Amino acid sequence: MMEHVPISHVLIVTSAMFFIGAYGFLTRRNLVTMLIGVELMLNAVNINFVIFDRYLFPNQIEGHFFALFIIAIAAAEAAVAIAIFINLYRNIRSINVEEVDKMKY
Amino acid sequence: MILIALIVIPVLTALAVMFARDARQTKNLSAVGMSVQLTLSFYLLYLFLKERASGNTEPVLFGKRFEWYPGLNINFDIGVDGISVAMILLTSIVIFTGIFASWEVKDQFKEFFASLIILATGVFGFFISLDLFVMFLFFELAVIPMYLLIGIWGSGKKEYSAMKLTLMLMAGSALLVVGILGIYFHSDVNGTHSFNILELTNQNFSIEMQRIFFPITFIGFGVIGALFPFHTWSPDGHSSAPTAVSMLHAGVLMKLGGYGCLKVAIALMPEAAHELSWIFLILTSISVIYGALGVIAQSDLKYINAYSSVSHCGLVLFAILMLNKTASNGAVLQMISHGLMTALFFGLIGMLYSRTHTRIVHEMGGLMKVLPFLSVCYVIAGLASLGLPGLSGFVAEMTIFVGAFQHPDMFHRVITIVAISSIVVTAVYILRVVGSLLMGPIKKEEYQHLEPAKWHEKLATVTLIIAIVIIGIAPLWLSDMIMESLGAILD
Amino acid sequence: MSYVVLIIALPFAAFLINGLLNRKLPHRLAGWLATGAIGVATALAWFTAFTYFFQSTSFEKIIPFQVTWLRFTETLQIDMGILLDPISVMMLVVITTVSFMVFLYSLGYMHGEKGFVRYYAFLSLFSFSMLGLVVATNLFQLYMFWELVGVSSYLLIGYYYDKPEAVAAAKKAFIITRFADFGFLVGILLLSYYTDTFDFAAITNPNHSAFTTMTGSSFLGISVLTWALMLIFMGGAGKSAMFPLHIWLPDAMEGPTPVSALIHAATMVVAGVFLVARMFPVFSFHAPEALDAVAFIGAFTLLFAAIIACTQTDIKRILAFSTMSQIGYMMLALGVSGYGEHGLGFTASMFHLFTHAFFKALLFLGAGSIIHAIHSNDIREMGNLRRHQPVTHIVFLIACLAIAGIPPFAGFFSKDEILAATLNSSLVYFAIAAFTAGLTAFYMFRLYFLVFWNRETVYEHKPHESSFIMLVPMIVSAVGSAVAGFIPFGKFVSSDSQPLHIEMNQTVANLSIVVAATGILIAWAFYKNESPLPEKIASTLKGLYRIAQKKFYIDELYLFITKKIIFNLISKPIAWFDRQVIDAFMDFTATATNKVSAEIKGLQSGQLQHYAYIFLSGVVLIVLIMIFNYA
Amino acid sequence: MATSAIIFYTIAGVMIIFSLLAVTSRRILRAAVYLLFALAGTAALYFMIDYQFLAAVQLIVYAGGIVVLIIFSILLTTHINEKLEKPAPGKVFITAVLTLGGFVLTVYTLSQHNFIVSDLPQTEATVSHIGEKLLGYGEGGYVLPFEVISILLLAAMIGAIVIAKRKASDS
Repeated sequence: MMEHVPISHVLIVTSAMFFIGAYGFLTRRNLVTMLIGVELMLNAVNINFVIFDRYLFPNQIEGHFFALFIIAIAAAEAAVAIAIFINLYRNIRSINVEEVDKMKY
Repeated sequence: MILIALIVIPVLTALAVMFARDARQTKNLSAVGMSVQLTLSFYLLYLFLKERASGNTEPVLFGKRFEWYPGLNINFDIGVDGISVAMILLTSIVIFTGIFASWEVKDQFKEFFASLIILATGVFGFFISLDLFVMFLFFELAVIPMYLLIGIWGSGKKEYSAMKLTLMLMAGSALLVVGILGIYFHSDVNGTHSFNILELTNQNFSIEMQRIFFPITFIGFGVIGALFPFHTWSPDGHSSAPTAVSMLHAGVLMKLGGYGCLKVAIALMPEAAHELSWIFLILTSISVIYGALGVIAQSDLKYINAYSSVSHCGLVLFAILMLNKTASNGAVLQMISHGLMTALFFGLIGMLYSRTHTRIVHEMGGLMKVLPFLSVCYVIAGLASLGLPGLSGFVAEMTIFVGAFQHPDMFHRVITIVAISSIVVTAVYILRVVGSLLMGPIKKEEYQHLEPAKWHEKLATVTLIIAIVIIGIAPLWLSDMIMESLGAILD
Repeated sequence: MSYVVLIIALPFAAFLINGLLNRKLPHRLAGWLATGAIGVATALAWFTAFTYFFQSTSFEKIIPFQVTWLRFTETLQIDMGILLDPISVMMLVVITTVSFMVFLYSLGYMHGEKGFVRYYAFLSLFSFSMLGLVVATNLFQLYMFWELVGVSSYLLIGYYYDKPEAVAAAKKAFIITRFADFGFLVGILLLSYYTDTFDFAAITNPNHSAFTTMTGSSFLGISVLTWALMLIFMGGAGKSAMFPLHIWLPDAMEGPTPVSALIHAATMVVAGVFLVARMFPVFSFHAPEALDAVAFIGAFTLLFAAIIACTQTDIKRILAFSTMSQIGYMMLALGVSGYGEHGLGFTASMFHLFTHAFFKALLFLGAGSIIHAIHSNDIREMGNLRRHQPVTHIVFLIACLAIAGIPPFAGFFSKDEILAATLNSSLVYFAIAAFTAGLTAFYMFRLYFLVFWNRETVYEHKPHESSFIMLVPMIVSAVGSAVAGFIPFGKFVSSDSQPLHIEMNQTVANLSIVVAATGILIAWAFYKNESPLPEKIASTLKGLYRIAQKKFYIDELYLFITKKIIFNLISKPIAWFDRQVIDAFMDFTATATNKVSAEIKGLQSGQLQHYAYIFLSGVVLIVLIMIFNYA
Repeated sequence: MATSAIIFYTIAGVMIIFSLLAVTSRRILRAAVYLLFALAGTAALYFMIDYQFLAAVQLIVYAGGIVVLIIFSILLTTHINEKLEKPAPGKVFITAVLTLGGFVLTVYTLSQHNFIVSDLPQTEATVSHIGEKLLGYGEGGYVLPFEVISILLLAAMIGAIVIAKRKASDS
């Protein structure tokens, strides 16, 4: 169904998405919104795997597995991250990233 | 096989200690483990002497080789000669008594005993390894737990001392790495580089190479042997360390320096040693005199003993640098003798401190009356330290002096006389301490009722004293055993 | 003759038993055990002497026992052995006998002391070491026992360890002798470097080839051999309390009085004399300069100590200075002696050593008996004691007569030989020796009269005669002091082990008797009854008297050197240097590193987003570089 | 322009726009919802290329799981009405330059690279097929990573519970 769309266009879209995620990660100060940025980046990369599989190796389905595993890991990561946020919020009543710098020593 | 057991037993003991249920079990496990170790060391001595008696003249006995990292020709090479056997004996005696001297450690005792035993493992490994790389590995294994032991269980400005000690020893290690790698890359055994000491002994390194790497290696080992001016870690480190750690450190760890200098720096690079020995002779004789005179101005018991260790260990390096068999024999004897008596000193200081809660000499006095057992032991340690015949110190010092004086050079003989003068100073400071600490009237009312020595304290001190006396009265077997191994190194 | 080993082993066994079982042993048992051991040793020693001197015609060196103790090189090794020759056999007899007397005496004197067992342990250790010293087969064995003797002396001087003076005195004695031993050790090393052996058999053989080398090479204009022997003599001088290493001996009197009798009068302090006698052939043949030094030091100390003795008031200190003075005689005699036929001085010295051991031990035992009775050392607090202690009085008088050199007591004969020997050498030495003989008689009888005659003093407790067990050794020693002079010493002990025929020099004998009698008479006049005369003389000689009383301020000089110079000018600066220079440098390295890292630390803001910025910028930069490189 | 292309560009536009909104919106809950849309767009893309299973997973896990988690955490930590403060303009500028630079670089690199698109027929990625491969232990089987991921998830779950759990002393 994608015969008319060149692969590079898809890749440009995903890289746009990736850098938007990066932008979000860098500008936001709320940890949750930073996490949203991270999710966007992950998702962009995920699409890349699938698209490479679709365009370049259509006879194989390895791309599926990468995507699946990444989704699983993303889920795990989100769960742990959010657990940390909640704990952090409970301790310092804030999830502002700039206030979380105690670990530098 | 017995050599492997010598490393495995402490490791197992340390592991077992980590799983101990309570303080009692911890101590019992450590004591049992180290008793086995002690027995094993004596068995090793027996096997060694038997082997030698049966006419085996191999330079190294019980050798074993396990390939470890063939890419760089690193092997787990082990084996012992007379010197290592003697040092292993010393180590097992000191760690055995160290366990009993720290019988009353209260905080985090499991970790304490485990670190202590791991430290000893490093020392044992160091003495049996024949591969420079493995040797260095064990060396580090011995140095690192020291940081924790002083930093956590120490007293006084312990963080400062622990940091200082570790950093200075690490700086020495850094030099050592350079030295060892220098030796490695200049070696050529059947087309490959080698770390094996036996193989390296037959290498004829060029004099240019030796001139660079001899001083580096010597100073690298010299730092832990308290070579002037790299000795200041010793007084601070010893004074802050807990009792058993001081014992082990001054008793055994400082000896790694002398052992390394003898077996690596001098054995592998003899030409440069001959050429450059005068510089280090001056430094070491400064150590000897400086340490001894420095003691007089000190008033803290541990500082006193630490400076005296600087002086005595200076004598070890001094003797090694004389580059003849008699003096080197004396050096090894001195390592053993000083190891035993300084362990005894530190043990006793710890025991006194736990009762009087001070280490300042002039705050105490007349302890002979209230603590007769410990005081008599202290006097014996003192007499050993000032070289009384019949105790080990005399044997060691005299062998050094006679050996050093055999040197045909005028310079060497004059500097020997300078070193000999330290025996007078030693007598001065030992008697000062004995006089004001143990004799005279009792200074404080509360000292009238101090707790007499407990069984574990008695066990620790008596073991050390017996060792000191045996060496002092019948030194021939030990001296011959060492001498015969020195032939392979110095000829 | 291997039973000789027992002579040495028995006291050692006593030391071990008493030392190890210290508190578990009842006092009586411990005391009698040690005394019994030394008693058997004494019997054996006399038996040995008897067989050695009377059953063999020539006095060869015998080595009945020897083991290797430590090997330095293939040739250089320390043996532990027993060497019997005339002087060592003679010393065996002296040491065991005096020891036995003192052991016996101490049973009474030390009765009820808290550290009774310890006392006997140390005393046995001392006897063991001293015996080991005199039978040493080589120089190094001698040195080892020499050190052991020093330590047992230290332990015994410091016996009353809760008395600060005793502790200080013990320390002083040990350190000064240690300093002397430093010289001794260097001397041994120097000698062994050339001869490649420690063995007396080789070292004392004047024909040893090494000596030619040693006399040939010189250092600062003095031959190496002379240096070596002077250094060895330095050790001897330290132990024998020769000027200027004498200052420990008077202080050593802080120890229990029987200890002073044994160690600091009869045996240990003559070790230096023994040492020189041992090495005598070398001294005599190859280093006459060193022998001159011995004579000079001996003569100087002889006079010096006698002068001080006249001014002291502590009974034991007077005896201590007298000991120094008498050892000076022995050294002087050795110093002026020749070898072989001219070896009168050697024999005289040994003879004096022998007789001196008896009468000086007796003097100390007597002093002990007095001190025991009145609990004071100060002769100004004594007087008229002959009423209270008749036996002590008699034996003390005998000892005084012996030391003053009145015939037929022992001291007369030996001192007379010494005077004769000095006359052969130099008139100055003779004059000193003779003058001091008078001085000796004077100060001894000053002591005697002040203690036993003079005014009646009021005592807190009525003084009583000592117990039987203390009197027996005193009486035995008194008999010894009275008759020992009749032994024909030259027949047995001489520099070359050949019998030496000695004829009494009538003039010298007469002179010495006159001088001694004069001394006694002056003392009688001054001190028999209370008299203002001594005070008057003291005040006319004001400065001189004061200086002598203060022992010529030698102590203060030492104190100045050690306290002011060594402590303040060397040790303290070293401690300072260590802290402020070496340590500061190390600390500086550490702080510098710390500072730098603290500065760099700013980069580590802890802000997550800063890290992300840097990371992303880094990635972009690297990709840019890669693109431009590959383009 | 083919229909498929039109659909793709529409989806792409949606994804980009909602992504942008998700990172710029000052209302945090909205940001989460925009994220949901962006993720849903991704799912649509997967549908479009006939990867139904993946699309389903994307929807269930991402949209259903993660976004819901995020929304929960927002509810737990933030007030709904609270508006996030504006990021500093300087920061925005720098970040924009940096990310734009990165984007341009990526696009440049993409344009330099010639992708060889394969003509081979597409394999059916049916659920059963995927399932067999996922649990297969033969050639090309993924059972080991599968197990590893399972353990990871378990660990994450336990970790999350331990971290988020109130300490006994807190309550």
